[in-house]
Amino acid sequence: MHTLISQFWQLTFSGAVQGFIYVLISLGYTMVYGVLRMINFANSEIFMVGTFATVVITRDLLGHPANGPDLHGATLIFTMLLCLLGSMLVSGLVAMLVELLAYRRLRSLGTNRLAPLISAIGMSIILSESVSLLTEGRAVPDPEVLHKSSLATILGANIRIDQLLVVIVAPIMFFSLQRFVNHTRLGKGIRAVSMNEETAKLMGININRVISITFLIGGLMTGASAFFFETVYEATKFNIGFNIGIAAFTAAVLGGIGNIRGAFVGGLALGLLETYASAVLGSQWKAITVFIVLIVVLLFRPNGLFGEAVQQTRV
Amino acid sequence: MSNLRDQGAEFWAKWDRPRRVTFVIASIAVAASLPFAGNFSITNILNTPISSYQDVLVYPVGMFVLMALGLNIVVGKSGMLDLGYVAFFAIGAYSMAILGTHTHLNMWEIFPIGIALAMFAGVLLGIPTLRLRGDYLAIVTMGFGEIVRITALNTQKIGGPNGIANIPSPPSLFGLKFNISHPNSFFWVVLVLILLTIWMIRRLSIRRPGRAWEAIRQDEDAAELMGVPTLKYKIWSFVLGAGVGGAAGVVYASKAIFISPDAFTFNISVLILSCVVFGGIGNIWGVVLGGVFLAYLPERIRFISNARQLVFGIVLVLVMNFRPDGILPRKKREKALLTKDDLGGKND
Amino acid sequence: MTEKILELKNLTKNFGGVVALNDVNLHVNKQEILALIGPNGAGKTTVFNMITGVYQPTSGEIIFNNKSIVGKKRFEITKGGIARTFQNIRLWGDMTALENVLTATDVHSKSGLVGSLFGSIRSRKTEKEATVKAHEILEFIGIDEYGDRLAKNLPYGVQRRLEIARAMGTGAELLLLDEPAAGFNPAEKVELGNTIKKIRDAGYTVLLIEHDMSLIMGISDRVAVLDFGVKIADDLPSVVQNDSKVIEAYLGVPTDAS
Amino acid sequence: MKLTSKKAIGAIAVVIVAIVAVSLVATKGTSYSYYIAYQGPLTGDNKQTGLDEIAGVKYALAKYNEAHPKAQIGLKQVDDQGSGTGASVVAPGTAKDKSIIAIVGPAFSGASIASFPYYRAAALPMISPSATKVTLTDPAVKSDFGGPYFHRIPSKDDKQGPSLAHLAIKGIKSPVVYSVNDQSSYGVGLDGFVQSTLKATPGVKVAGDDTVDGANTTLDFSATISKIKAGNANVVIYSGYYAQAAGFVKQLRNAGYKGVFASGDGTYDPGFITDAGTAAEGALLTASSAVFQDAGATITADFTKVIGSAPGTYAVEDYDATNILLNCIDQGSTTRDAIQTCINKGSFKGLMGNTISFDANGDVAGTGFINSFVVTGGAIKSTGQIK
Repeated sequence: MHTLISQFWQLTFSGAVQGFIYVLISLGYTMVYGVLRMINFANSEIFMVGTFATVVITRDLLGHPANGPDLHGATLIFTMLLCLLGSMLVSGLVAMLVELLAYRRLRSLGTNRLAPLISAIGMSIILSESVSLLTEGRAVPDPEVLHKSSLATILGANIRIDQLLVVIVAPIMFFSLQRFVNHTRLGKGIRAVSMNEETAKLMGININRVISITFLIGGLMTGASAFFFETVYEATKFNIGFNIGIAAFTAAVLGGIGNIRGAFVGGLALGLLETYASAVLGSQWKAITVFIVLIVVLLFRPNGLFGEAVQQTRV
Repeated sequence: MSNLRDQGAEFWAKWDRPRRVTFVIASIAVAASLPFAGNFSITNILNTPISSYQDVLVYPVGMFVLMALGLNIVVGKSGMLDLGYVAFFAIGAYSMAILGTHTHLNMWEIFPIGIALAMFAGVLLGIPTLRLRGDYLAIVTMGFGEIVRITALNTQKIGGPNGIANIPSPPSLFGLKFNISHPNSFFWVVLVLILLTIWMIRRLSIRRPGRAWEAIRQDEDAAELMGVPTLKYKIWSFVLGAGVGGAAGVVYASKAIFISPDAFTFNISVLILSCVVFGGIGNIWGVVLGGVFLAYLPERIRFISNARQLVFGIVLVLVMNFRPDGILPRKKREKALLTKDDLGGKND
Repeated sequence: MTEKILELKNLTKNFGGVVALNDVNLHVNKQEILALIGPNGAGKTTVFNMITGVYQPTSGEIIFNNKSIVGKKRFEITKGGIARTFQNIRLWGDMTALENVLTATDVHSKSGLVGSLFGSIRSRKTEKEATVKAHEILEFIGIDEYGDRLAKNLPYGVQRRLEIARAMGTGAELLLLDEPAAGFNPAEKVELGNTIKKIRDAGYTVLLIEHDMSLIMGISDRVAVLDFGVKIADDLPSVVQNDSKVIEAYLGVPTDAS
Repeated sequence: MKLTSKKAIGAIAVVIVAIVAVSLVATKGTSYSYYIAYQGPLTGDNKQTGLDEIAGVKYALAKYNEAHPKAQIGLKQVDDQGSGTGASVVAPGTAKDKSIIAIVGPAFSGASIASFPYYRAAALPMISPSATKVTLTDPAVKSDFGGPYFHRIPSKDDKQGPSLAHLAIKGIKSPVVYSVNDQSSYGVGLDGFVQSTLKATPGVKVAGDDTVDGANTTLDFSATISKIKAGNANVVIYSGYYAQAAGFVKQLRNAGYKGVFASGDGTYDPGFITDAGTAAEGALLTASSAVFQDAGATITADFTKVIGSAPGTYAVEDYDATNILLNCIDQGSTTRDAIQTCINKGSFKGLMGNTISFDANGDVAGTGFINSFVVTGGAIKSTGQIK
C-alpha cells in the first residue's frame, strides 16, 4: 500500500505504458472477433513472433551487437522505423498464415465452433514451440537501440524516452486504425462483414479477402505492440505471449470485444489496474489479478464497457 | 457413410450376448496384462527406453487415457471447451498430498474426498461460467487452471514451488502391494477407473443426460427452448469430468510420491485435449486410442519428447482441418435405444 | 371453447431504439388455430421469441393459463406447456428423428442422472414409456418410418414435420409453428394443413406464423395481422381477407407469397 | 464405404510400422560395458543448465574413453526437465536399468527429491554437481533426505545465503536491502537464507521482498522496481536463475537504480552478461562453483575442441563428479554397491586441485567454499573465497 501511495505517478506511468502495449494487441483480438465472431487464440503467439522479428532485425539484419554502442540521429531513426515496420509486417503475415491454416478451411466446411477454436490453439502451440526449439527455450536479449535516457521527473515519476515513445506513438497508431476502419473503402468492407456476413456477400464483398485483411491489420497492430514491448523491455522468450495474450484478451473483453474504442479503454484500464495490483499484492499475483478481472467482467458485464453482446442469442 | 467406428458397431450389433461378454472379458484381460508385455521377446518392442515401461503405463499412458475420458464428457459430449482441465487433476493430487502427509488417512480413504473436492471446484467454477459461450468458456477455464497452479506456487504452506514430497503409498488391497516397486498395482487401479468411467459414459449416453448433452452440443438454444435445463446439464457434465480428473490426481500423487505445481501446467491441459481431439471427439474408443498414442509415443521414441508440444500442436491443426472427427469419429448413425420390436414385448 | 389459453397484454419490445412491437394485445383460445400474419419485419417472430422467453418484453404482460410467464426461464416455459418450431430448421442433426422427439419428451421425465447411471427401475420404465410415446407422436405426424435416421439426412419436408413432432414431444398444450410450410409445394401444403387440423382436433392449440394465404384461410379459426409491430386486424379469416388496412399492408405483395 | 475404413486401417498400419522401424533404429547403437547416467534438464525451460552440465560429463568421459580403449564407459541421458514431475517419470526406469551403475545428478533439488525413493530402493549412487537445497543432506528432514546414496559437490544454500547477504552489504554504511526471488524452488530457498541472515545482522534495514514471474512469461518488472524505489533500497539481492535476473537488472538500472545488485549461483552464468549487457556491470555474485577457465587455458581449449563449445556453468563440478565415478570404476568398482562404497570411502582430487571426500550425509567433507565474483568489463571476475 505504501508503494502505491508513494510511487503513485511512477506506477501510473509504467501502467500506462503497459496499457498501451495491451491496447494494440487487443486490437488483434477485437478486429478478428468483429468479423469472425471468434477469438483468435493464436494472437498471443503472433505477438511473440513480432518480438522475435524485432530482435532478428536489429541483431542479425542490421548487425547491432547486444552490447554495442548507442545509436544516434538518422541511424537511430532508421533502425527504429525498420524494426517497427518489420515486426508489423512479420506479425501481419503470420496472422494471415494463421487465418489460412487454422480458420479458412474450417470456415468453408462450416463445422461447429469448437473446431476452429481447437485448430487455432494448435497453431499457437506450433508457433511457440517452433520458436522454443529454435532458441533452445532461452530468453533472447534484444540489443538496446534506443538508449534509456531519463527525460524528466514529473510528480516523482521518472519519464523515460522509450516509455514516452510508447505513450505517444501507440495512440497515434490506434487513431489511424480507427480512421482507416471508419473512412476507407476497405474499412467499410470490414465493418459490413462484421455487421452481417450474408448481406455483405450479397453486396459483392469478397468475404475471404476481407477476413484475410482483417487478420493482417490485427497482426500489424499486434506487431507494432511487439516492437514497443521490445523497445521498453529488450528481451523476449518463446512463451512470452501466454500471459500478455490473456491480458490483452481480457482488455478486449473489458472494453467490449469487437469494439475498437473499447480495446483502447480496456487496454489502458487493465495496464493500470495490473500495475497497481502488483504493487499492493505482490508481483506474483499479477496474472491472477488479470484472470479475476476477466471472470468478473464476463459475469457481471459480459458486454464490456462499450457493448457488443457476448451472449447473443442466435434464434 | 460408414467408418471404422461404425463397422465396429455393426459387428457388435450382430453378436449375441455370450460373444459380447467373451469379447469384453478378453479385451479387459489383454489390457490388464499389458504390464507383462515388456517381459517377452515378441512384445518387448513395447518397452520404453529410459523411463520404465511399467511406470509409463500408469503415468502418462493410463492417467492420460483416464483424464481424456473425463475431459471427453465436457468437450466431446456436451461441446464445451475446457482448457483448464488440469486444475481438477491438481486438486485431486493436492488433496492426496496434503491429507496423506498431514493425516493418517490412506489413499483409499482420501480417494472419495479428492473426487468430492474436485467436483466441488467444478460446481464452483461451473455455476458462474457455464452460462458463457464456447470461446469465452475456453479462456475462463484456462484462467482457472492457471489460478490453481499459481496459487499452489505461491502458497508456502503447501510447499510452494518445492511441492510436497513423501506422499504415502496406499496400503495393500486384495493382496496387491502398492509402492514404488509395484507400479503394476497402480496400473490396475487406473484400469479399473478407466473401465468405470467408460461404463459411466456409456450408461449416461444412451439415456436422458446423454441426450441432453448431445442436444446442447448440437444446438444449445434449441435445446433450451425444447425444455432441456441446459445450465444444469452443463454443470453436471463439467462436474463429472472434474470428478474423473480428481480421481486421476489422487492416484497420481500417491504413485509419484512427490508433486509440485509444475506438474499442473497449461501444457497438460493441452495434452489431454489433444488426446481427445486426436482419437475422435465424443467417441470413447477414439479417446482411448488418442490417450494411448499421444502419451505412449513420446516415451517410446525419445527424440519426439523434445518436440512433444510441437507434435501436439500439429496434431490439433491437422486433425481439425482434415479429419475434424478424429481418427475414430463419433458414430454417424445411431440406432434407437429400443426398437419397435423390443417394445412389442418379445423380449420381456 | 372460448377459454383463453394465452394472452398478450400491451406487449412492447424495443431493440435499442427500434420499436419491434408496439402495444400488442392478442389472445389465443384453447384448441383453436390462430394464424399470425404480416409482411416481413412486422414482428411476428419477435412475438414467438417473447412468448418462449428468448427475449424479455420491454413492457407488457404474457399470460399463459392465467399465469404470467414473463421472466421465466426458457426451459421452464416449455415445461409449462408452450413449445415452438423454428423458421430455419433447428433440429439436432446428429441425432435420429426418434431421439429428437425423445429429448423433447424428457421435459417431464423424472429420471435423473443418478437413476440413469445405475439403471434404476424407474429410469428404465421412464425410458420405455418415453420411447413408446415418441413413436406414437412420429406416427401421428406420419413420419414414423424415419425414426431411426439421423435428422440431418432426412428429406426437407420430413425435417419440417419432425420439428412439429419434437415440439409435441414436450407435451405442450400450445404449439407455436413458425412458417411450417416454408418451401413446400402446394400438395405438401395441403397435407400439412390437414396435419395441423388433426393436431388441433387432438386437443392442442396452435399459434401459427405463415405467409401462404390459401393455407391460412383453409385452416385458421382466426387470423391476426401485424404491421410494423402494431396489430392492425384480428378476426375470422374471411373478415380479415377483406379488411382494407390489411390489403394496404400487403399492397404490392402477392397474397400467395411464400 | 469400405474404402474409408480401409484407408483408416491402412493409415494406422503405416503408423505402427513406422513406430516399430523407428524404435528398432533408435535402440541400435554401440554397447558399452558399463554406463553412467547424467540426470538433469535436457529439454524444457531449464535445458540450458542441463546442456552446459552434460558437456562437462561428456568431456570427462571422452578423456577417460580415450585413455581406456578397452573399457569403454557409456553415458545415458536421463532428462527430468529440471522438475520433480519430470523426474518421477524417468527415475523409475533409470533405477531399473541395471546397466547404469551410477548417476551424475540430479542437477536440480526438486528433481532430486522426487527421484530419491526410486534410487534408494535400487541402491543407485548419485553425485550431484548442482543441487544445493539444504535438506537434501539433512537426515532430520525425511521427505527430502537422499542419503546414503546421494552425494553432492557444491556447498549448500545455508552457506551460500549468508555469504551472499554479507557480500551484498559489504562496505555499505547503512544498507537498506530489498530481496527478490523468482518463485523457483531454488530461488525461494536461497532467498529464505538471505533474509534470515539480513534480519540477524545488526544495522541492516530490510526494505521488503517481492517475487518475479519464474516462468518468465512476462518481462515487466516495473511494479517490483517501484517497490524497490519506494523503499529507498540501496542493495538488491536477487535469488533466482540468470535469464530473469538479466531482464530484471536491466530494467532496474534503466529505472535509474544506482545501488548494489547481488545474486547467487543461479545468476553465475556467462549468459547473465550476454543478456543484461552493461546493466550487469558491477553485479556481485556468489557461487559454490569454480570457473572452469581458471583451470588453465590448455584444458579450456581442449574442452572447447572436444565438446564444440566453451565450458559453461557447473562444468567443473560435473567434470569432478564424473571423474570420481570413473576413478571408482577404474579401481574395479563396477557394481552400484561397489561404487557406493568407493564414493563414501575414497578421497578424490578435483580439477582445481582441491580434495573431495564425502561425509556420512553426502556433503563434501570440510567446510566447503563459496566464491565471490564481480562483473567488470563484460566478464565475471573472481574476487576470491568468502570465509
